[in-house]
Amino acid sequence: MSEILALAGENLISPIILSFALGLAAALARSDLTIPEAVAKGMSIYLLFAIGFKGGVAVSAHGIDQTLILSLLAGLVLSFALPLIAFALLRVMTGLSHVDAAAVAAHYGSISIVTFVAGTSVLEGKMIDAEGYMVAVAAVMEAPAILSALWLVARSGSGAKMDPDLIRELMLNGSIVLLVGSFFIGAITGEEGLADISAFIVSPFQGVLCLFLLDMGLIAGRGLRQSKGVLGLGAVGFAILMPLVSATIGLGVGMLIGLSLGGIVLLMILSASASYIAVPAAMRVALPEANPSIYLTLSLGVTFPFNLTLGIPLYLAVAQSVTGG
Amino acid sequence: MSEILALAGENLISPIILSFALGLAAALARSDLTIPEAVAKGMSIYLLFAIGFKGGVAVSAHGIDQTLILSLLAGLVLSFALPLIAFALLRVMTGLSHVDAAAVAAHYGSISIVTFVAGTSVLEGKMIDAEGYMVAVAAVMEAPAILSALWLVARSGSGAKMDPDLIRELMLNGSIVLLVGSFFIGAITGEEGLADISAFIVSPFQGVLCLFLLDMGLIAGRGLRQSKGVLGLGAVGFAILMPLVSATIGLGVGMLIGLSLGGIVLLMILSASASYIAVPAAMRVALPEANPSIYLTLSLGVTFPFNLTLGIPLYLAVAQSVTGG
Amino acid sequence: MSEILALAGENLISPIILSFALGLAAALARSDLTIPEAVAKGMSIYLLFAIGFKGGVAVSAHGIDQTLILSLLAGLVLSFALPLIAFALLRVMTGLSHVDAAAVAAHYGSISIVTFVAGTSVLEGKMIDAEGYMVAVAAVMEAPAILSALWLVARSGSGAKMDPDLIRELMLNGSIVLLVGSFFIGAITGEEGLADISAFIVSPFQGVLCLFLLDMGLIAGRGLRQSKGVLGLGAVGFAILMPLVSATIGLGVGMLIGLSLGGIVLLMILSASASYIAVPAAMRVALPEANPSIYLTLSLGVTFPFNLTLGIPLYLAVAQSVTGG
Amino acid sequence: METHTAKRVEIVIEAPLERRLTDALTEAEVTGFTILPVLGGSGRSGKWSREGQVGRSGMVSVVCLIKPERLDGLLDAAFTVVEKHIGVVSITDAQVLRAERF
Amino acid sequence: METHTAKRVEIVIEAPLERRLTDALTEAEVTGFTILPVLGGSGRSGKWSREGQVGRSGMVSVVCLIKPERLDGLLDAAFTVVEKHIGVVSITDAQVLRAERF
Amino acid sequence: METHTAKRVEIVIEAPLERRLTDALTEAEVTGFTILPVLGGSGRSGKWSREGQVGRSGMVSVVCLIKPERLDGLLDAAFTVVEKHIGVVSITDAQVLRAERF
Ligand SMILES: Nc1ncnc2c1ncn2[C@@H]1O[C@H](COP(=O)(O)O)[C@@H](O)[C@H]1O
Ligand SMILES: Nc1ncnc2c1ncn2[C@@H]1O[C@H](COP(=O)(O)O)[C@@H](O)[C@H]1O
Ligand SMILES: Nc1ncnc2c1ncn2[C@@H]1O[C@H](COP(=O)(O)O)[C@@H](O)[C@H]1O
Ligand code: NA
Ligand code: NA
Ligand code: NA
Repeated sequence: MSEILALAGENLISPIILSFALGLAAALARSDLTIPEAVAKGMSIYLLFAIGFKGGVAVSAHGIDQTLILSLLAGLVLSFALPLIAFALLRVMTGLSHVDAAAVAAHYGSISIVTFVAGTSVLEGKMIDAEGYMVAVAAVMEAPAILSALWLVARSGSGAKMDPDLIRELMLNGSIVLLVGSFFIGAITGEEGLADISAFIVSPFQGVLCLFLLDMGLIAGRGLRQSKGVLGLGAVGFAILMPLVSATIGLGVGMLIGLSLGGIVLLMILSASASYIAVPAAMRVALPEANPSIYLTLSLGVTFPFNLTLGIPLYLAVAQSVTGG
Repeated sequence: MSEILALAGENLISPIILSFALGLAAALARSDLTIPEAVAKGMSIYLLFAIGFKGGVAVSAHGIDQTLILSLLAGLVLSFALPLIAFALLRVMTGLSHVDAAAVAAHYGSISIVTFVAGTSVLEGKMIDAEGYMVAVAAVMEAPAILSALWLVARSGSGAKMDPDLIRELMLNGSIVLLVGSFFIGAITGEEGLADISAFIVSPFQGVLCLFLLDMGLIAGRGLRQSKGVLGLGAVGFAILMPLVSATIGLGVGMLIGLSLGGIVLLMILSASASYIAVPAAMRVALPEANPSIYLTLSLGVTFPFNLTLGIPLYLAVAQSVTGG
Repeated sequence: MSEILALAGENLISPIILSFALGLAAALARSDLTIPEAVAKGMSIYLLFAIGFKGGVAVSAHGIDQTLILSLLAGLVLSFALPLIAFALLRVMTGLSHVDAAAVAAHYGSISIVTFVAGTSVLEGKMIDAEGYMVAVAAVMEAPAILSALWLVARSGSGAKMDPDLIRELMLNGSIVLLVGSFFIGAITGEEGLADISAFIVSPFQGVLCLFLLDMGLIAGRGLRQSKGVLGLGAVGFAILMPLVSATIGLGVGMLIGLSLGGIVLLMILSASASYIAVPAAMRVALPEANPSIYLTLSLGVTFPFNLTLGIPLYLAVAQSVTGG
Repeated sequence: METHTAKRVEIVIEAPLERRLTDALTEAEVTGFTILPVLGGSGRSGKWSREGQVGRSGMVSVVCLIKPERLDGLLDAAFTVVEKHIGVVSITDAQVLRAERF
Repeated sequence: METHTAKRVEIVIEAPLERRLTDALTEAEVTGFTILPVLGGSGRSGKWSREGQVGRSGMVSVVCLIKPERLDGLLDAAFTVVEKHIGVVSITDAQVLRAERF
Repeated sequence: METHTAKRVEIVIEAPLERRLTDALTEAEVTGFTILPVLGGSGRSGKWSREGQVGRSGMVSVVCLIKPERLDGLLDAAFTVVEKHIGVVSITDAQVLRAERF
């Protein structure tokens, strides 16, 4: 336990976490510091491209191992199933309406790719290898949770209509396409391709991540300030309990399908993280009655910082002690 | 021949071509993946600055050789002459109106700097040197084609007026100024200047080019989708035949004036490529009656992808076998 | 003296100065070259983050030396006092109104962080170390000058109201927060943190600075063109004399408090430079009657280019001969 | 210069619904519109600003100039999309040049 | 479709004053407005364009739809901020859908 | 608060023509205007969106508030530029504060 805390403490003083903290503090202090939307989007494209590409190169180097299909399936099942657990917890812990609870649940079944990226870079810092195809698992986990949430609402009779276009939009969502596309480019061009562009996608990666997390901190901080009083204690409790529950399930599933230590940690992180880009946009279309400030504040304002600072080192430490890795 | 195809195949699996293909595929599949306009413009400024600077440094290192003036003149003549050939071909191969044909012809006399950049990086990958001043030739070839096209229209009596400001605008167009300006900065500061900033303009260059071509793929794909049915087979045939014709002429001219193998290939690429930035903007001002979706679809939707994937390796292979280089 | 000129000449042919000159020339020639606002803002965030971080790392490496507090105090005093001198000079040298003179004075008491960054990179090029905490001094010098200027106006009875929010806004201004925040991140994570992200914040720094100064040149050139005839000779003379006066004061203060050669030069640069971002925005709120084209043209159109090209090498040469360093 | 009577309709709507709105307009044969970016705003659902957003969020403003007799068709089409969502619809009397164009 | 009479007020103002304007509006209980970016313009204080700007400068356009009877309150609130500054205020008659919304 | 009658003219025009339009306006002594960015649109020449553009393309919206008696001069000036090009011109009745300003 004390080892876990030491690890978490160590993690907290890395430039990326401190950059996030700086953004959070600046926003809470009402500084006018902002990163232009276009630049933030540019950085997220860079990060997705780099992480996908490197995952592809790793697969091309180590080969496709047997657990690939199992991992993708596991991701699919987790993304479908976690919202149901989240929904049940929300109904017990909070007074949220049926629709709001379903919308929040969708976010927790889906994933936050930035949390995943931060996890990857912590693993790299500790020289722990992970299966390259975990980025494909991340892509697979983005959308199914939304279907579960819509089913939860439809079941209750309130007329959530499944917009025929929405499914296609979700599957061809920019982040998924970029992540999967660059994964294939990496897999096809391999180490040689990586050599061409590693000065772009490998060396400056951590630095870009710092500025990106600075922006995430600013956004999360502004969100928190604007939604002061929207959330009860139950909801905040949920946003911390749920990632712990999900990570535990991710741990079990990861061990079951035989992932490496790094792969297990990444699956825990994917399970524990909550979406704040793709799912909110989808919810505005499919469940406009749900209140955006509830689900955004929980996923971006509470769960994201929690995972980034305490969650990731905790999941790593737990996975290490459980697998003896 | 089979060697040429092998080379083309090899070229096709580089990260930059695959990134372009990813963008194209994403747009055709109607993904919402987009790169913000500001970021795309930022990358193009980076690429122009880097390519100009490196050209200048090369000139400062190898000295100005005798063919410099000849090359600039050749570029000028080619840019004036190619539109006439293009226009004749268009009148034969397509049913385009006089004005539309002239507008298309202007694009094919001018150049695509991105195609040039992609060509440069293929040459670098094969360790083939080229004259540094080819970037100045590229700059020289941007505008004259527009004058030829306006002359073609004026000749036919339909009142295309040569806006007095337009010439100045064309000559001081942002891309030309940046390319030529950074060329001079590179020539003045030389290897020492390059040492200062090579971690910025050399190492990450290929990676930035990937993301830039991803965006070009997205734009080309969206353009193709929107202009479905606008173009007849004749026009598409023109957009593939014309670069072959131009490249052949470029080959002859390049050999005549005594360029190196690399220089010849770059002159072929410049001749074969068609503008899709400067010329379309000029056409909106000078020939508003011409239909933009025709010229944009041909240059950006057909010729650009053709040159990028098949054209460049083909021109290189042909130049190698003809010069025995 | 001839040594000083030689040094200045040498400085003039660096890529960063030539990039600035290119921008200036392009804007004066009315080229449409522009760098998107979002990209320019992104680059300025990058530069502030990098310079702050590196300053912090330097402090963590060399330790906090005794002069730290003295330097911060000196910065504070200079920023409060320089506007008074500037105001007196303006009243003597120009016919500006009381309010306009006060507004201009505010700019010259505050600082230009880009000039500071350019100075840092000249020092680095000459392998001259400077106190890492000079970035904190820069931050301290940003706002006080505004209070002096408002006091100058209030004293004259014309009702300049000190907006209660303005002070907070000034102190938590984005640039200050980013500079100070990244300084602390650098100080906390030290060499280890730097190792993580130096491929991002160290290696490409000079190159990014080139593009950023290209943009500054464009903006300064456009400003100069638009404000042709706004300024008399007296005002232009002030904009060159004032930095020389301030740098001399900075030199004396720097020697008094015992800064190193590098630190002295940076304090001279900070004193000599004039704000063109934070102060103009504050003036629009606090002194709307003051004419923005006067203060912007002087600080951005005259003093900034002067410092960048002639000022910095001059201050360095003077400091070297005075300190015998 | 000759002008023609028209209605200017301005619809402020969430960005994720933009495509659905323009599709609905096109279906109602409203093929002339212009889309403007929005930096921020305030309404019944609170204040927001582009700076505090991630991803595809935010709003856009869609402006349509239309013949008065076709206004109701447009409003019906727009309403089906805007109905349950955040946003406002306003209408102004206007004149346009070149009536053949709309 | 039923519509309701309203006023559409458009205020073009310097960006550094945006927050002060929206605060004044909020204080005057005008809680519905939309902020649009501005690329450039020209007026008594000359021409400007976003390209020639550094930092937080430039202008924004704030659009408010408001019940006619509340127009004067809005204009008073806006005027205190706009008064000494660069900018213009214009008012148009409009109709809005969903009056409960504003 | 006292207001003055004015016309609000809105011209949506291709970006490469922006400078030509503002020059024509300035020549016609229309020195007050505001330029807004446009994200996309649809008209007789089809649909377009900023995302599908390269380079200087796209459109902008130019808004002028002008004294009613000067409207015709403005429209004539604008028309020479807009004439052969893609774009629309619309006019609305408006009121402005601070008439000395325009
Ligand atoms: N009265 C109004 N005037 C102008 N814009 C408004 C008004 N009410 C709402 N809006 C815009 O519509 C968005 C959503 O409004 P609402 O649905 O009321 O939260 C706001 O963020 C504003 O951008
Ligand atoms: N008559 C007008 N019509 C439209 N916009 C105007 C007008 N006058 C001024 N503006 C806008 O308000 C800004 C400042 O105007 P001014 O205070 O007159 O310099 C200009 O840059 C324009 O963006
Ligand atoms: N009826 C309309 N209402 C609003 N904007 C329009 C209308 N017609 C055209 N536009 C705008 O003007 C551009 C060019 O129109 P057009 O010349 O008809 O192709 C379109 O892309 C729209 O941005
Ligand atoms: Na999850
Ligand atoms: Na060509
Ligand atoms: Na100063």
